Amino acid sequence: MSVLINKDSRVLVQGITGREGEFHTRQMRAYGTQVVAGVTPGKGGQAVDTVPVFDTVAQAVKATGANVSVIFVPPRFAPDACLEAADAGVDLAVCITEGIPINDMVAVVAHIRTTQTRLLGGNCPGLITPGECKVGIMPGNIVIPGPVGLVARSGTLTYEIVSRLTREGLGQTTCVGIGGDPVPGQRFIDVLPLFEADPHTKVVVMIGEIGGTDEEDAAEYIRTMTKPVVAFISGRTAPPGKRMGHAGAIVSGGKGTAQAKVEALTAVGVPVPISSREVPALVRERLG
Amino acid sequence: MSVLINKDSRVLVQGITGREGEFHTRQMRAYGTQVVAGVTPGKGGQAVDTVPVFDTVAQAVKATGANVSVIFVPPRFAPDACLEAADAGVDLAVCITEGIPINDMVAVVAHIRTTQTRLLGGNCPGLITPGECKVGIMPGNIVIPGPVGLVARSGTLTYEIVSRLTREGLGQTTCVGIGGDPVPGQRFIDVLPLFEADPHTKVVVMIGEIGGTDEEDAAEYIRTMTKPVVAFISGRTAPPGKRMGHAGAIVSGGKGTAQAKVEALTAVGVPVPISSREVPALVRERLG
Amino acid sequence: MKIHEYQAKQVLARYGVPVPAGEVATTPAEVRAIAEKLGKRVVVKSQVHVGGRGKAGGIKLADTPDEAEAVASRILGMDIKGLTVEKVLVEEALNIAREYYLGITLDRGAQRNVLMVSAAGGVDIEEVAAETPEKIARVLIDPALGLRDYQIRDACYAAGLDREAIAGAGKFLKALYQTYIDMDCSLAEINPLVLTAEGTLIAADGKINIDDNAMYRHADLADLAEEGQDNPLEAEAHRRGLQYVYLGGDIGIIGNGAGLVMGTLDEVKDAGGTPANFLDIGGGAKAEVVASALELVLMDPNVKGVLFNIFGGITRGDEVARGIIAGSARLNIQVPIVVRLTGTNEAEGRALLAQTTLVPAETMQEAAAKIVELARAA
Amino acid sequence: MKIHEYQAKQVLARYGVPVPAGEVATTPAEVRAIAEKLGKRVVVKSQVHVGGRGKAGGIKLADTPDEAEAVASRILGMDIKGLTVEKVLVEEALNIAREYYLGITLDRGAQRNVLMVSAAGGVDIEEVAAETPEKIARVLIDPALGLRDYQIRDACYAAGLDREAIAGAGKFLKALYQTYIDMDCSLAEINPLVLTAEGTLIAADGKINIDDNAMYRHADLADLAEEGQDNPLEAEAHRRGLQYVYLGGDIGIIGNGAGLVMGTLDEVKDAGGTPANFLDIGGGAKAEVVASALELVLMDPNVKGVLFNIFGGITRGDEVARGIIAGSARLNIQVPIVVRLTGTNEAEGRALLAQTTLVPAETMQEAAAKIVELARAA
Repeated sequence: MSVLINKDSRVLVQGITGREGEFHTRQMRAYGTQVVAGVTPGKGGQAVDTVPVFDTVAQAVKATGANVSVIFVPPRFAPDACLEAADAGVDLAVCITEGIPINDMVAVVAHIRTTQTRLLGGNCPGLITPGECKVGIMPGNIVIPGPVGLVARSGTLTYEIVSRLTREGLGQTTCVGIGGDPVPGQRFIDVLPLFEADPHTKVVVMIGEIGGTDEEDAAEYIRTMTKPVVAFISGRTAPPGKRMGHAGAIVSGGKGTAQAKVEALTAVGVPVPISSREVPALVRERLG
Repeated sequence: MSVLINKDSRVLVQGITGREGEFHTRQMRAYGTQVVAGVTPGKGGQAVDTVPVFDTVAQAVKATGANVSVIFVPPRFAPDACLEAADAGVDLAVCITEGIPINDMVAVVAHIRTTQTRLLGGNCPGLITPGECKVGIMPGNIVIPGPVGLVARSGTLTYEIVSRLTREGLGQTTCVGIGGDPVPGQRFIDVLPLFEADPHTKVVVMIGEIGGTDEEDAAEYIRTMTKPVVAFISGRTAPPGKRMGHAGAIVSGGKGTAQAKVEALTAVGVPVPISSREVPALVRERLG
Repeated sequence: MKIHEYQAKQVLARYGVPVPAGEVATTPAEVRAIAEKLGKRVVVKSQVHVGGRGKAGGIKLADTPDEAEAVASRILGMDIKGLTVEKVLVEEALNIAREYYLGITLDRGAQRNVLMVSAAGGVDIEEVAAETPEKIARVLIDPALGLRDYQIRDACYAAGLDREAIAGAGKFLKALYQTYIDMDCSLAEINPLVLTAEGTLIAADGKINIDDNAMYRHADLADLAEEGQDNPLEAEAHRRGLQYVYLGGDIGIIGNGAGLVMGTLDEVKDAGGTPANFLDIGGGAKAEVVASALELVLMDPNVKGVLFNIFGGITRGDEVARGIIAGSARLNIQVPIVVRLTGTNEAEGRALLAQTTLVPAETMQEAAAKIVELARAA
Repeated sequence: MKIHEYQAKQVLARYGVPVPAGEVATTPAEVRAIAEKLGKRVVVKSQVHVGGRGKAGGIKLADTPDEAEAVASRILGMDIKGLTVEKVLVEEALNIAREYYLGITLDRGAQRNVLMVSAAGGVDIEEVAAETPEKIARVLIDPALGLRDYQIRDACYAAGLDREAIAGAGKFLKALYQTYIDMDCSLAEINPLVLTAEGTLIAADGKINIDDNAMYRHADLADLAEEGQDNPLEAEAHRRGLQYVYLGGDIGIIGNGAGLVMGTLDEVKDAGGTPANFLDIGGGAKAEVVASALELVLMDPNVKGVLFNIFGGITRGDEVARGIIAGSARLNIQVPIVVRLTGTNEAEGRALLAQTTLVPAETMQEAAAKIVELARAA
């Protein structure tokens, strides 16, 4: 059916009274997401779009049974917000915030990996289970339910590929945006096993980019998967040593090149087309 | 037969070239312990009592297969030494060092509990499996092999009770000194399950003292044990709010009193004699 | 190690905690001068390491410098729970609207430091903890992450602090935590944190205990260390590097190992005696340490007899006996001394003791009975 | 953010790292004066953000002030890999016995920072890493524990540093780690750490990159931030708050989202074009941001055409189109602009574009082909 979120997910919004938090709360509710609580310290007792606001995540979870939290707070408060969500015991914390210092996330991710909470992001667009639940900022109108599991590092490039899949009738179980930061809460190897275990996912699309070795690590895991995977890697022509925006897409020391990623993936039988246009056809082939 | 250490334990001494380290290396070897390596940074390549010295624990473990480390380094270097032992992957690290700052141990113990290594101490006398292996500073001549498992917070009081058991022919599987520091690597509840699981241990003697709630926590665990336990608590008459030496034996806020401990233990069927003299008879009764 | 309220406030002020204007004084005249300088209603607070100063009359308000001087002359020299007041802190009096408790200490069971916040401040927090524990919000601090802002909020909201105080209280808690960590504290408290009628927050009282084991990192605090010992004998023990606790009875107790010494206290009590002290000389029992320990115990004029209880361990019993004999020989001993020696070579040790006026004993219980009897006879 | 060698050394010196005596200069006369002051053999080092300065002739020794001046006049103004040398660092020359490498950076795979030590210092460490990785000892740093002394020893012994250097190297590594953490670095290196013929250790070169995301914690470094941009267009982009990377081709690329922009670069290359830049305007595409981005791209005199590739997402396509139209209308545009717009309300957006001179395209591929063709024709 889906991974991580579904129609029963009870979502809490950290930073709900901020501009982004409020806007996307409305968007998520419009999509049908059960947004059960918001948190802004000092604004407990207020409401946003009829959603009750609490002073702390612990209070909100206790009062509403929220099990997923989405974080829209400024970068300097985001590490604390991630830890607060984990401490309150939500199953999934989705950090949309862009621009969190790397060393802050090194500490946060190391800690949260020791807890029962899964962290997605920071600097990620969130995730969506078409027709059921949307957590984050992915546009809801480009997805439809179907058999494709999608996991991606980039945001808008993913939207592009997803909307193409959708137009060609290839719906999705869940689309997961892990974000492009150097130290993400979830990597490809954290999300792929979820799709492997989800009975409704028949094919997985993985959208990577230059930098880091997540795609290479994923290739090792894909070798053991029973489900087919189609991949796309952006940044084939980017010059080495240049950081491409906040995405942290950077190639250095001969590691993290598009070539290395494509080779690792094709070596385990994953097609990696030159153009993202070709993704739907490759998916359709594998759906049989 | 024993818990934690036995005749096959391969022991490494951190701080082997120091006065204490060297003295107790000789004592341990005289008892028959396999001391296979020592570590003192900068003194790699030397030897102490024919034991080879290495610069790092990692090197020593790699070269000698040591699986138990005993730490005799000054308090300011001891936290690092504990972490080094854990990082090198020994099964058991025994920290004899007295006087380590509490907050240092809060961090060290929290970390080592996430590893495969068990930390005993600091400020502990170590442990001994009679006739097989002695790690630390317990006098070897007061123990004999037998069916009694012993775990204790205090040092000399324990020697007193052990030697009394020995004189009365009540030998021991292993005697474990967890030390009296406020944040010990092993608490009663960490060691009791080892005796519960050891087929040769028939009765357990637990020697506690005022301060903290380790004895109360142990009582909860003892409720589930199949083996009989005899306890002794020192400090019944100590005034509250007074710290009794480095041992950290202190009673505060109505918690940690001898009375509370005795009550908790007797409530789960553990006899707690007024005088330590009575321990052997109680043990003998339970051996049946 | 305990430090005085005025010292704790100086430390907290360095971390940005607002504290009342004030100064410490040792004479009524100084108190008057400080009150004049402050130019408003003041509070005169005895500086002794004990709780319940207020109830004992050790804290008084004064409207005028005259009154401050008068109050101080009553407080200075006062005896509070056995401690003589030698210093007072003279501070501006606050218009108290609400009083909160903020504290950090070690939670031994959790093996972590714990932040505690309560809206029931200004009173004995141990009483609150015992009687209405739900009034204290507690959050454990992960050493890897430190005290996080969200934990501060969790604690303040859970404790039911007034909303107008919550934002401001965070600053105090951050400073308190930073103090706790930087200074290697075993306890750091602000009690009460006062919300004034004017709506500002201020630390009206502070308490800091420092981990003795960490003193090597705080050479600058060595002066405070000695002053931190209330009892002159404990101060002397600190100078001598001995683990000594004054207990007020008449039987001096010396042993090696805290557990063994505590066990000995228990036996002496059971035998009908009253221990004068706890003294752990640690391992080895070298002659000079034994002498120093014995000398210290005998500085207590109430001591009518001394009990040594030593477990030989790796150090042989005969060596220990020689240490005790040599150590006691240096002093002109007027009271009975019972020595109970066990462990390795205890027979040889007892043989040596037999040639002295020291009274040997076989067991702890026998030793306790003997010293109680001898002291009573003396 | 990159900072220059001389700035990195100033930072390291604040953390107690010994660095050679020296000063920075912008003219040969200044270089002469510094060399005279140093009074010994000097090294004149170009300050540009690029590796291989030595091979390119950007680092020279000089025995006398005359020679230093002469050398400096050759280095200042020199072009190294497209960068003009505007500053040189003039330092005392060292008697080098051995050269080591010390570095800390993020290991993305491990999600931890990693300490690297090598006895093969003084050369391009990436080359060492690629060809003889066993010559670099690596230890991962647990964020909860920081870099521990034993890890420093592990790394130094494993790297095979000379024994006489190991004790001393620890101080450098501790300082390097403290710098890395305090300054929110993404890279901190000392390369080479020189063991001099006299037996002392000194940081002969240092490199520090600072995490842009953490700049809010380092207001004092704002000046360096701008200087850290080698390329004048990148410096201008930094001032405008735009994510711009200069790439040297003739097709300007603007899009929203790094992945999408990179994908666009790939398509343009595949279509036979050469991207002039990477420019990610992020979400929203408001008129003022679009105008600012377009203006910046057109400051590059080589740009012969611009490609917009925008995914509407939650923001509707017609709004994005209006943003682009309004933004471009403010500028006097002389080059062709192709706009590829997709996502929500893309049809309405394209309808709006149809009324302008902006060239619409349906797909990325079509857009890439069109702009390459139009730019070639221009």
